[in-house]
Amino acid sequence: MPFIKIDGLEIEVDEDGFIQEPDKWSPEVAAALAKSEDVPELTEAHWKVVNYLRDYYQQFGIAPMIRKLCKDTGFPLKEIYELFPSGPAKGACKIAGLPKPTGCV
Amino acid sequence: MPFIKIDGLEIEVDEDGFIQEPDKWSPEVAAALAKSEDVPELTEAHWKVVNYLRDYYQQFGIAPMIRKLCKDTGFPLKEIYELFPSGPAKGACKIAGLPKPTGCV
Amino acid sequence: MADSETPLLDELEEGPWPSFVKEMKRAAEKNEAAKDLLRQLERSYVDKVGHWKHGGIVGVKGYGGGVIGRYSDLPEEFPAVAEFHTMRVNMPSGWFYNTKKLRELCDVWDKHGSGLTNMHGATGDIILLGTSTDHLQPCFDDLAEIGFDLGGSGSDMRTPSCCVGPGRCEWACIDTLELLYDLTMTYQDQLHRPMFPYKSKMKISGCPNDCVAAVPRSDIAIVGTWRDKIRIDPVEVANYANDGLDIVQEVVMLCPTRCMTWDGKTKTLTIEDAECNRCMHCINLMPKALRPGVERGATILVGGKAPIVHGALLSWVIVPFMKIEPPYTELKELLDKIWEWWDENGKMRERLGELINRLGMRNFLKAVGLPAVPQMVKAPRANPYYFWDPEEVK
Amino acid sequence: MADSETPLLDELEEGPWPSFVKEMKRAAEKNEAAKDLLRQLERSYVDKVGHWKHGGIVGVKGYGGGVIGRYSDLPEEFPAVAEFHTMRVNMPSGWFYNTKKLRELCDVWDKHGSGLTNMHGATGDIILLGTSTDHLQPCFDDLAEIGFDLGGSGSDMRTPSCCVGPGRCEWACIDTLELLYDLTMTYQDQLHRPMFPYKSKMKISGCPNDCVAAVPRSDIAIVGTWRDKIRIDPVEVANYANDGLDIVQEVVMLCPTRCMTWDGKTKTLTIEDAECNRCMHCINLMPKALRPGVERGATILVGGKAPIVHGALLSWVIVPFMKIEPPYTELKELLDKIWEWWDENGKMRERLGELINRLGMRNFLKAVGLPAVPQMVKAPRANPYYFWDPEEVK
Amino acid sequence: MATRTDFGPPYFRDMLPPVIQKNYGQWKYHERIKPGLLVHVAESGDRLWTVRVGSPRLVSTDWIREVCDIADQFCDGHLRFTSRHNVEFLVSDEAKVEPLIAYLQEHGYPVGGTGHAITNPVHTQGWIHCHTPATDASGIVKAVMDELYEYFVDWKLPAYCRVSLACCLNMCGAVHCSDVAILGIHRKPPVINHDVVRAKCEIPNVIAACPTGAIRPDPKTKSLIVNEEKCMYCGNCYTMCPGMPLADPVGDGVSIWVGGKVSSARTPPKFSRLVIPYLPNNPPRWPETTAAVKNIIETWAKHARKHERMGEWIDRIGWERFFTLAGIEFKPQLIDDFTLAPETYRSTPTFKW
Amino acid sequence: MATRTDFGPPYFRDMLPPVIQKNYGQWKYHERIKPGLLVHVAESGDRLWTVRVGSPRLVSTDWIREVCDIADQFCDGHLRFTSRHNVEFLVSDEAKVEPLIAYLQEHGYPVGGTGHAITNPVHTQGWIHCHTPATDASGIVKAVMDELYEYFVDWKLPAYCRVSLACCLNMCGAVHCSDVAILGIHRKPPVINHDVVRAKCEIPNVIAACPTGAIRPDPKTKSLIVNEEKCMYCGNCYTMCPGMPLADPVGDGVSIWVGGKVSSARTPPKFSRLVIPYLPNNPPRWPETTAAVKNIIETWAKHARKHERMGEWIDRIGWERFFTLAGIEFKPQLIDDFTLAPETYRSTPTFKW
Ligand code: SRM
Ligand code: SRM
Ligand code: SRM
Ligand code: SRM
Ligand code: SF4
Ligand code: SF4
Ligand code: SF4
Ligand code: SF4
Ligand code: SF4
Ligand code: SF4
Ligand code: SF4
Ligand code: SF4
Repeated sequence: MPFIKIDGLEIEVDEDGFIQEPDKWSPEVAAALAKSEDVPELTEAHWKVVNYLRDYYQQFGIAPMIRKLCKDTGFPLKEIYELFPSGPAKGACKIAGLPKPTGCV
Repeated sequence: MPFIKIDGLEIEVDEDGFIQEPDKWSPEVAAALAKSEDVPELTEAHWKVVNYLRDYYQQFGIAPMIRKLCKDTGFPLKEIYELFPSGPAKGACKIAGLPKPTGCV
Repeated sequence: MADSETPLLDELEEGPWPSFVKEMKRAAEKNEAAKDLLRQLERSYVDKVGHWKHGGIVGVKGYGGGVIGRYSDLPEEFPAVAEFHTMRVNMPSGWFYNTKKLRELCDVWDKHGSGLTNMHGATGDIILLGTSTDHLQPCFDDLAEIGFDLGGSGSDMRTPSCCVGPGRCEWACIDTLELLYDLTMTYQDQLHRPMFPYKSKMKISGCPNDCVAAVPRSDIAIVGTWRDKIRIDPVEVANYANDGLDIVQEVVMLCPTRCMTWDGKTKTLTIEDAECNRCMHCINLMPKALRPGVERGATILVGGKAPIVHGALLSWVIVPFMKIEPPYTELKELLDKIWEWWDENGKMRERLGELINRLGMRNFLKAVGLPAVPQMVKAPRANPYYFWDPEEVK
Repeated sequence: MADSETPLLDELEEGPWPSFVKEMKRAAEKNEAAKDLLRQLERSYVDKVGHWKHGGIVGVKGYGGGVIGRYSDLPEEFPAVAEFHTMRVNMPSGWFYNTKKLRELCDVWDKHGSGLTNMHGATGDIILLGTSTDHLQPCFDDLAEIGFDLGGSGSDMRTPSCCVGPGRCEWACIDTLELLYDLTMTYQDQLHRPMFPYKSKMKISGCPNDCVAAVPRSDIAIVGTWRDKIRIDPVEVANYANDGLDIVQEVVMLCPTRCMTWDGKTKTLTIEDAECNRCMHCINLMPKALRPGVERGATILVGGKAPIVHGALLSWVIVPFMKIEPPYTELKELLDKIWEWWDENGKMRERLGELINRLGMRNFLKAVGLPAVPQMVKAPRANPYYFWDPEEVK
Repeated sequence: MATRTDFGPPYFRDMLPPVIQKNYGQWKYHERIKPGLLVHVAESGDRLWTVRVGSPRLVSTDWIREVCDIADQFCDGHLRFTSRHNVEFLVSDEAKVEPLIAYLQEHGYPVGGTGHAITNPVHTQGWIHCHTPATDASGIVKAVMDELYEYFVDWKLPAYCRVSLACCLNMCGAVHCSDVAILGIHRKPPVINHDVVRAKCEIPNVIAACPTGAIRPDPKTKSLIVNEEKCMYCGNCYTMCPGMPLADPVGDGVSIWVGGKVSSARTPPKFSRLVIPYLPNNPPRWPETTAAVKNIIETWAKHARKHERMGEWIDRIGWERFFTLAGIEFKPQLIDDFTLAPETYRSTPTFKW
Repeated sequence: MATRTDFGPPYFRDMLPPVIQKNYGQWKYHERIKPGLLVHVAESGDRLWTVRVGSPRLVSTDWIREVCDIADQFCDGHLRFTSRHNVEFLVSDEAKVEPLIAYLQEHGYPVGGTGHAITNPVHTQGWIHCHTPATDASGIVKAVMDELYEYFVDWKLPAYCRVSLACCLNMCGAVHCSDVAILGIHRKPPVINHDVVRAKCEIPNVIAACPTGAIRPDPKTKSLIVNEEKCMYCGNCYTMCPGMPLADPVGDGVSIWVGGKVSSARTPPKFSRLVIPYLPNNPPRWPETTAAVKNIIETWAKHARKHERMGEWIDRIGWERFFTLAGIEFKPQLIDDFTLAPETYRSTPTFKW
């Protein structure tokens, strides 16, 4: 299994770079993951999305549907892609430490 | 609305003789209702059925299905009719103070 | 007429079709309840709603069904129908009567009830329409005296019925009348003392014409059929043709399997017997010339019902062919197994067909011990969601 | 051969049908990944299970789909396919190519991937089979250079497809190729950035022969048809008859509406146009003699899909006839409304057809503003469970 | 005195006329001599004439006695009723056949209902005796049959035509497989009386009774809540619970269904299908309903081929065409949205205009 | 450097040969000259010959280049692929038609697949690239087509016959409407890895994914429980959650479905229906599967009338008869028990033995 390193800590990620132990997520981990997703810096806007995703996941045990994400954060999908070039699933969810979205590809 | 009288107390029943206020049921009421159902006396066997019905109703909010009644009380249907000549629905449920069985007639 | 109490209903005395209003008035002449029934009905015609209270549970000793309790919701206005229960009386097989029995029945009913009846109810019973609670037991006792017992109501086996069958029909492949009587007698307990999850209906037709509507209207339908081939009298076939029956257009072209050929020159009809599905159409058109085969029995179908709760169902073939001969052991064993499974698994108010749908036909067939055969289906499944017994998967 | 690494697969080089094993070997000669793919497949042939890990989510910048991530579950044994993602590349309308474009594509793929492809995937894309994560973006960039963009994957509009249509077929009632291109360009966002509850497929066929399987395989099927009558060239009809076509048996008798008559003497075919349902059968058999009418457009059907989750569905008529002409405004407005309703109401992984079933066709029709017409149904409802707008009930 | 129970119905064999006793199960063929008159011929050569007459079904004991008088006079005291409530006089003496028919016609008994005719509508209680009706039964049947009388007493139709009526969705008239069905419907959700619900209803059973899951418990009132958007007024909750009536003079009325059949002759049994979702209750003669039924039957009679039942005819021409020919407007309610709905949607661009 | 996005596929008009450019939308009629060869005639009189060849679909870039060479030589560099993965060489010069065909045949390209033939099976990834397969795709297709080759290159069938394959219930091969479909199936419930479920799965989505409601949360393990009695191995839970694999060498295999169609010619589209619920995975040539498919097709070819598709033939003769003629044993699994099951049950005593 590959790892990412943050402050000497090694965090296991899968081949796609999703962290394997959700408990180990931290803002620092997010920052580290961000780099792999072409997000050089996590701005306030990024955090809004990331926090929303985490809250939602905490509450419902699933990631929100995209439409909901856009509605609730106020970012149109276009902007989400500007923030996270690899998109909400591969980009934002990964940075937010959510499980890898499955299902329909 | 018709009434039945027990110890001076008047208890409202509907046309079919089912008591209208379930809270007013008491063993005495049962005995009074029994008479209208050709049950001269409530024996232990009768009480077994009556109590079973009341417990079941308390727990589930419905009367048990007949098969269940027979199984759980150990009385074959034949005997239930011997105990309550007008049968489990019209006889036993009435005496037990349950709501009038509805539905399929 | 200006001062009639029932101006709206009076209009229904007119017209060529026999009038139920006339009948009600006839009964009303002798009977107060019939009179109040008429008046209350007029009231419904004005209000456009019924005037009976919800429910009603009354009966006779030793029986859990057979009487439908009914109370007017306007008892002050129509006191004679304040209580107006109907009794469902089990009719004889095939609705055959002699006038003596019928007159006895009328006498009992005039004594205890409104004098109004339905000949018959939609399930088949004699419906004695309207009596009071205190007349129920005496009425029953008097009926018993003349040999009439009650039919079914509530969560029991309902009064089964059958077509006229061998009594008057040349196509009866089973003895519908005798079978009906036998089953009715065998299952008196199931008929009179409700113990199922819901009602269970049984109807018996002597052939696929299904003159008693068994397939759509009964949980258990027994429909006569044959297994060998249609018997042809070639001379009579030719006679029909000569008498103007257009055999090609009216028979051959309407045969669903197109298994017939007609040679116009020799006036010969040929049936490719293996392809005939025994739909009766050709026999229906030429009763003198064609007849069902001689190896006779019945197809058993289950699950038919009206729409409550999960939608109407037609009944479904579960036994393509069963010999039906006294003492009907095979049939009765099957009935017992079906009811047992339903009674054990059915939810409150869940008809047999609905239970089969909920638990799956495969579970039903396994429980009652019937093999899967293509005759059971119009077509195999189109979805890939099927099960395997872990045993089968090594 | 004794020392072949792939004895089982080798057997599939034999036989007349072109062999994919040969193709794999060809690629394997130049490419390690192709070689390991072959070896891993052989392993599957021995083990009788696949050897790919679950899932995989990789992609290129700005896109939410178009790449299917895949990792071997035996990366030590088959290191060259440890990462083996496929790219779905949007094909041109009607799968038309010139050799120049195809060669360019091959060059890009030899540079970045395994050299193996599917021409085409079941949805219609060019499938570039197998590359590693770090090649994805460069490969995309090189594809962009030669004008190939990615197709759909995930919960988006999937790459739509269409039949050859006016490119080569005389029956095309709509310009399938141009419409496909226009819609693909209009809905790039929906194609590349998943935002729906689940996938949404669209297919376009030029006539009811449905050569692109739009009705069973797409959430939104656009199928060409006409509203006036079949054009008949009587001379050519007679020619077909003379050339041995049995017009009665092969045409008239197979016409589903039986709206044709054939006069064998005059060799005249007549169609009762109002009864023709435009099934194409007669036209199919006599393309020189019969042609679709001239008032052309499309029937729109929705809801088709494979069995996951609630069972397979064929798509259903919602617009019997719509003119289909650039700029396709009416059609696009409808598509927008459909997606809007689905996106707003659909649960996660609920296809359009399943949502319509859950919320009711009536709600769907109301939401997208379409009137109920008999053309939408095979038959009206058989159950009495229907709704009324409180407004309608005074 | 213990009551005798479970002795069953009278044994039918005691009711059979001698000619049937003798030829029981030995019938060879029959002929339809004219409307209302059949003759069955036994292997033995014996013949049995049957004269069928329509009955209002809701009859007085006097009517039964009257019918008995006739049977005594012409049939040695033997008669039967049919599965559709007609009376059949069983005549074994050919000489009595015509006099019987003459007598019956003279006394207003409709002789007919056999063969390609409309026979007696199976129907139900309606306002006469039931607690859940959305319309009356006997009244509509009378009004309709007055209108269709000629089709009962004469052979003017291409095939069998079964008209049935049920006054609510329970469908006691088993209208679900009739050529033409008249069905009473409600159009308003139940009006809940919470006191009654609390005191008299088995709440879990009421909830389970709702086909669409529109009912849920209300912990606050200890009663129930109906999601009116999901309620399609089936009345099943009312059956289970007196606290949920839905009868209403404005909401209630009649719907029309066509194309069902029971027999397996030619084609398997078919369900009837909704073609008119609502017509008002308009007693005493329900003119809208009678007109609709007549129109449908006459449209069929005009266009169908011989032996082609309503549903068979429609299957041949297509439902689209039925609506044009019958001049009936297609309404959104006709599109199914219950559990098997997708089976009714059209999955092909082939249809008629 | 910002990447260019959303520029779309190459514009098809740039790909069309001149004869199509000129006669676009102006085709008048076509003729099927012989298997694999069509000619389309335009209003202008221009003609376009199409030569169709089968492809293994899973091809190397070298194969594509080879095909391009051929197109350069005979078609001025123009070709297309079909909706069923065949290659079509588009020839505008009549003189080149026969040489092209000769060349193709010589080089092992199967020329055919038009008209009343078996064409290329639509199929899927299988063990080549997918994570959910219950069988392989390309291997079975190759084995089956070797067996059916003569029906591709020749006209020996009564009508069109579409064979398709999908390696799992997702049915990417869209086999649900094929004359003959080969479908990979699992037969064992998922084996749950609770750690994976906990760490990687969106539990509510997994539960919702199960068509039969067989999955429920397990508060104890914070994972899931599968009610194995309700599981029919659809694999949908695995799609949602890597912790629930169900592939198994013994459990997995192939099922056979028949009678579907897509076109609306004569009859509307039909679903394929299960006739053989399980055949073992027997690589590399799946002999049981190839034999079953061949038997079904040849039985149909022998008995069907001209222009009668598999499903149309079966509708005419009845499914009972199909099983006798094809000599296939009827298994309990063939009886539907999913949501629309009642629509498949027989509601009439009429059937064949
Ligand atoms: C009297 C009769 C109508 C008639 O005028 O003929 C009748 C009357 C009633 N039926 Fe019925 N049913 C009658 C034959 C039928 C039939 C027809 C048949 O048996 O062939 C059906 C359709 C077939 C079937 O059973 O599915 C029928 C399907 C129902 C249903 C719906 C059952 C279902 O599963 O869909 C109900 C509702 C219920 O059981 O709660 C019902 C309920 C009722 C109740 C008891 C009303 C109720 O909800 O409590 C009616 C009592 C009316 C009254 O006050 O007298 N009745 N009922 C018929 C019985 C007479 C007889 O015994 O001969
Ligand atoms: C590549 C392709 C098969 C092929 O070899 O051609 C394919 C491959 C997959 N399909 Fe598919 N589907 C492909 C066409 C289809 C089709 C056919 C069509 O589009 O006409 C269908 C049936 C039509 C439909 O969509 O209903 C189809 C119905 C599914 C389904 C079931 C969807 C349903 O609603 O029933 C799934 C399951 C899912 O989405 O989770 C699925 C899922 C998948 C996944 C992503 C596996 C998964 O569960 O994650 C497969 C990825 C394989 C891989 O690793 O490469 N695929 N899939 C096809 C796409 C190629 C292309 O873009 O051209
Ligand atoms: C008397 C009765 C049976 C009984 O036990 O009471 C009966 C008696 C006969 N039926 Fe029937 N059928 C009777 C109800 C039915 C029913 C049930 C129903 O309507 O509810 C059906 C199914 C109707 C349906 O499909 O919807 C029925 C469908 C048939 C058929 C098939 C007709 C068809 O083409 O679909 C035949 C055959 C024929 O007449 O060609 C038939 C034939 C016959 C024959 C000719 C049988 C015979 O050889 O004696 C009898 C005289 C028919 C006639 O009316 O001309 N009988 N018959 C019933 C009379 C009802 C009535 O008073 O009108
Ligand atoms: C090239 C292609 C369209 C494309 O854009 O790629 C195509 C081309 C033609 N189809 Fe098709 N069909 C094509 C896939 C289909 C499909 C889709 C499928 O199989 O997945 C269907 C639906 C199949 C089904 O019903 O299951 C299809 C059903 C038809 C039919 C109706 C056949 C029937 O009787 O049911 C016709 C009419 C006919 O041939 O009589 C037809 C007719 C034609 C004609 C004659 C149209 C024309 O005038 O040019 C073309 C040559 C047919 C031939 O093969 O002899 N085409 N055709 C597809 C070739 C696939 C292949 O390589 O084999
Ligand atoms: S069902 Fe058959 S046997 Fe019975 S009366 Fe009708 S036609 Fe005769
Ligand atoms: S009984 Fe029906 S299927 Fe058999 S030959 Fe006669 S018409 Fe045809
Ligand atoms: S769908 Fe119709 S228009 Fe398109 S290629 Fe097929 S036959 Fe031609
Ligand atoms: S297109 Fe079909 S329905 Fe119309 S005439 Fe031709 S065969 Fe008949
Ligand atoms: S149909 Fe409804 S209203 Fe009529 S009798 Fe039956 S239950 Fe009562
Ligand atoms: S009337 Fe029917 S649908 Fe409405 S709440 Fe009652 S049971 Fe439910
Ligand atoms: S059918 Fe199943 S196994 Fe085959 S490619 Fe599609 S998803 Fe994968
Ligand atoms: S395999 Fe399918 S049926 Fe079985 S548990 Fe998973 S989702 Fe449910």
